Amino acid sequence: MPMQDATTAGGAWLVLALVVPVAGLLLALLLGGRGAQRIALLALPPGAVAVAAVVMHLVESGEAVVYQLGGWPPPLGIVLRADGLSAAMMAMTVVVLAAVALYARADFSAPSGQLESRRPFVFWTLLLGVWAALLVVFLAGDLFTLYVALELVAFSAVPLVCLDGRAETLQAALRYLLYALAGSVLYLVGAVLIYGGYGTLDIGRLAQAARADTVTVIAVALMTAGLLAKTALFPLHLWLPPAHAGAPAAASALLSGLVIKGSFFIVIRLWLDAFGSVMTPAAAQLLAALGAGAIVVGSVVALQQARLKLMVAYSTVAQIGYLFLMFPLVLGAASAGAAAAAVAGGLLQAISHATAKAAMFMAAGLVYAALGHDRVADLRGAARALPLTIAAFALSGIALIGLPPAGGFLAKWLLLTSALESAQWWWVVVIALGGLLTAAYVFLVLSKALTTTAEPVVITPVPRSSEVIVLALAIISALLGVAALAPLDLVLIGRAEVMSGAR
Amino acid sequence: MNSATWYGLVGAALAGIGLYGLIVHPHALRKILSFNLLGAGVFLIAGVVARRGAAAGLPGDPVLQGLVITGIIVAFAATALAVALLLRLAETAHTASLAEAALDRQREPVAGSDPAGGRTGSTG
Amino acid sequence: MNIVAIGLALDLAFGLLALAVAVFALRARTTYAAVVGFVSFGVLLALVWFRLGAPDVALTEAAIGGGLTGLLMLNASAVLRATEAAAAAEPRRPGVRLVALLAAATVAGGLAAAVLALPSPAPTLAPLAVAGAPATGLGNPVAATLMAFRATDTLLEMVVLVLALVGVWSLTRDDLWGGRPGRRHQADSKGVLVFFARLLLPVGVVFAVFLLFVGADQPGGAFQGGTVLAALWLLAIMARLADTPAIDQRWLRFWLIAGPAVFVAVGLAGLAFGVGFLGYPEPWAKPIILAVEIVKIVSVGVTLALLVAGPPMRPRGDDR
Amino acid sequence: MTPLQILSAVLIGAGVFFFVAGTVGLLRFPDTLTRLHALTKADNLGIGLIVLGLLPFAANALVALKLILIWILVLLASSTVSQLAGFAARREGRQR
Amino acid sequence: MNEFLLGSAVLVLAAVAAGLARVLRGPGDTERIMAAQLLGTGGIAALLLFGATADSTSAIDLALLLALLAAFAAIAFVKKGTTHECPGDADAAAAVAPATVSGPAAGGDQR
Repeated sequence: MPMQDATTAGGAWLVLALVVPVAGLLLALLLGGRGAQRIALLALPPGAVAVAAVVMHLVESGEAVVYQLGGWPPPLGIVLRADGLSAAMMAMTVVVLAAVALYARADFSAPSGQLESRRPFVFWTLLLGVWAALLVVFLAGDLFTLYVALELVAFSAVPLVCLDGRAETLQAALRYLLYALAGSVLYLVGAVLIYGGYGTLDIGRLAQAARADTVTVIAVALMTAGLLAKTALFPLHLWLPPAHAGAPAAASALLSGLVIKGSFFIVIRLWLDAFGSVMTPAAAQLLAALGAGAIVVGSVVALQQARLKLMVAYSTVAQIGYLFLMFPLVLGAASAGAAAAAVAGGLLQAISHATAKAAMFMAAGLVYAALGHDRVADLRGAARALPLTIAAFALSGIALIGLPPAGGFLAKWLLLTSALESAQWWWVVVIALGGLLTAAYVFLVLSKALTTTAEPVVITPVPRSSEVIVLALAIISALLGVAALAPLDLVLIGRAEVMSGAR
Repeated sequence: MNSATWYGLVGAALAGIGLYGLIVHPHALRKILSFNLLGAGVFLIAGVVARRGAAAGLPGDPVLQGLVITGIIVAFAATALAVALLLRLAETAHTASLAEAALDRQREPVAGSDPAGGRTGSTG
Repeated sequence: MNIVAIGLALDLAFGLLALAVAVFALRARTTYAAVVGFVSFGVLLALVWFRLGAPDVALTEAAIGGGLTGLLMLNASAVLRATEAAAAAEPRRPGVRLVALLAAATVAGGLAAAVLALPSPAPTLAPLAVAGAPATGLGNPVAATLMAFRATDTLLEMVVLVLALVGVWSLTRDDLWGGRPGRRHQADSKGVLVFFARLLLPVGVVFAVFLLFVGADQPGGAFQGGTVLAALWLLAIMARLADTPAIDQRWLRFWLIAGPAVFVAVGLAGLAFGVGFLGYPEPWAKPIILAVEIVKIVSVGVTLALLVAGPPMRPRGDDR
Repeated sequence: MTPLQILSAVLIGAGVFFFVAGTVGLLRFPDTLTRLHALTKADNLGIGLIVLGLLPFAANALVALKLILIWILVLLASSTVSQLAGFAARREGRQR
Repeated sequence: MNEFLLGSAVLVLAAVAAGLARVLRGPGDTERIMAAQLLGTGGIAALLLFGATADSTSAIDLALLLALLAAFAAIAFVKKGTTHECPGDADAAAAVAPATVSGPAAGGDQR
């Protein structure tokens, strides 16, 4: 079956979806001052419209939306390509970005009367950078474009870690950058070897030509290793907790919610799309075993944290593990239905974690701002003082644990059924254990926060609007399970040809 | 063995040398330098792959050569960002080490310092 | 001795030299010595790229690896001298060394195996690129790759540069935002350096422009030319013939974004006029590409130079 | 071989000789300033003689111009660097 | 003739490669600078000789670029490597700080 790489109806929307944040970033830099914030907020509606248009075209045609850049067909040229996975991730990105941007207005508004100040300018510019970078990740149909996208992600994310300039955060940022750079170089050399083996970097063409030869195996191994370092999958997770916990809350939400999903998404492209036909279930078991290690180690260490933000960061380490459970379930699936369920489950887990973790980090930031500390042991009375924020924390906790009707529940349900169907019962144990451990640290926080104290807790007031936004995002994450019933089909649009070309 | 293959092996060795230095060197500037050696090895392998694709009267595959140019410039930008981070770290904490213990050794006691970071962090 | 044999001997020697210098840069006692080794390594690599039939890459590597990266690292190693003793005194961790050795050996071994296993005849896009180049009006297929076949990658790369610069700037203190990057240089107006800079600047600018225009049909182009411009600007700054601009200057911001912005503008125009995003209507392809390249060379030059100059370190008023 | 080629060969050979001599000096001479002296011989004379030897083969005037420009640039660079390095070496010595 | 030109290039490169031992041995940073400078010049010579064998203008252009930047790198060595000031400035030399930077914050000490 020939690969679709001509421009389809609605293809131009892919370009526009990408141009909005890129143009916003350039304008923000040019105008500076208060302009950066205004442009970031103004860019969100048109960006959302472009993404919505892509989703509509996708649903309407039932096929991937493709745009051939410059009119040069692959392998010489490159295409933008949106399938169901990219559409779902793009939609999630815009939602989380909007929530973070609205929340960050309180922390990063440029003081009036000053020409331009550092923190707001950098934050809003890099927010647009993260946006642009992730859209390239989700839309790129070429392994080298994905490399440039990885660098865009890293350069947008790293300075966010050390916005406040403390030594700890500078060190965390530098460590993060070095991990990220090593990761992208390993990815790049893998891509180069693929080029040497196949003469193309186009994912669709690779899916049809894939062979299980020496070059391919080594190249994919190197690329995967690089991507895992960037995604912070156990045991390459050491850079993540200090970086994500040390950043300002709005930045942490971007980093934990969105940024790590970028490199994860490329793992999906590599393992399920480009080389899905030659990947063995045994290799996927190894990947998922690392995921299981992440779930156990991350959760146990999270339980021991005295600081709320560090606990939330270690929770990210654990939740990343879940994302990798999908690979053996897809590649070792007994039926097409089981494979589809596993893909949908993995993707839903990514989306659910993005919304829940962004809400949780922002809630933790509000707690810190109100109480002046984030020591878990001293959270007594917080629920009475900050009812909306603690409610948001609880709801996002429910999403992480995977209780119905949260998206996390549906994600784990899909993964569980897929695991049972393909008789990989050991992943059932891991999923259940992880859920219990997550419940343990979420309840640890909530039980402290819900304890009443004799005298009222003195707090610094936080903006009510911030609390409402965080709660709204948390509600989304907690209700994602209901809303996600329909999009399950969306996820599979445009993937049939990639996956059948694969199988 | 022809020249291209030989340079490919050199590139592989360079990548190994760079990765080793990146992991073991305690001084962050040496880590950054090692990253550049790693990058050089990787680009060299790309050059070899391009050279093997010599055809149509060209001495190498121009598409891959173009990608290498992009890669070299991106790697330079990465180096500049890393160096700037390192200089700021050294200015703030008087260390160029990535070990967390190095901060404690160098730190003068600062009243009210806040290791976890808050909603907005403590701005100077 | 025939030419092929001499060439092979040369390649063997280049490879061994590059490895020796790399090992030296890894093991040198002082960081400064390691950096000097690294700069020599850059020159060697440029020669290797030439031997590999990639003169475009050789120009890039010579300008970046031997020039800008060297300056950046030398600067840093001088500033960081005082931190070296502490780093050297850190306890050695044999476990880490073992892991590093295993990782490095695995990666190097894997790469070597992959290089030896690459298929023959090698797949290549050279014929397609040669066939496609005339439609772009460019005789240099590498330039056609960067400006036409994969123009979107190039656009994104320009965005990467801009983002990296924002990241570098973000590392200043709050009160110095809007100030001038880098420390103030001192140079005697009648000194050797100033004399040298005055002579070199015009020659260098001409050469950069030459690289830009020749790049359409021969090795060269806006990236290489822009790197040369960046180096020259930095030289002028070191000789105090110029100073770094305050980072909130409007003209500076304009030139920083001009390169990627003109790409986006041309892309959107293509979209509007039906030739597609970053597609060029055939008779005008070359003039459009050349116009983009002219903007790009300035943009690249300004961005790269400021990446080397670092975050603002002096208030805006600190000029002469 | 034509007389011109022989002349070229002699000039290039002499250039190579100065490179070798410069290296030997750099390796064997006793102190920094004498080593600097040896280095400038390689830079100035080595390149100069090789450029002279290659000039007759220049395909066109532009190439010839570039060859001469390269020589001038190297001369300029080496004299600047040797001055600066000399100052630096003297100061380094004073502090030792 | 081509054999002669290539052979000459090999000899020049062999010579400057031997000079690289200075980079490794030192003892002073000035020696390292000189060896690096010599490598640059040798590389230029070799490129010119290659260019003559292959009649390649790109070799000459590359040599021109190296010639332009060889000095640039060496100035960076001298200016940044040994002191904070430009050593060519006689008046500044008297008041110059010791060669080793005293504090790690030296990068910002001018502000």
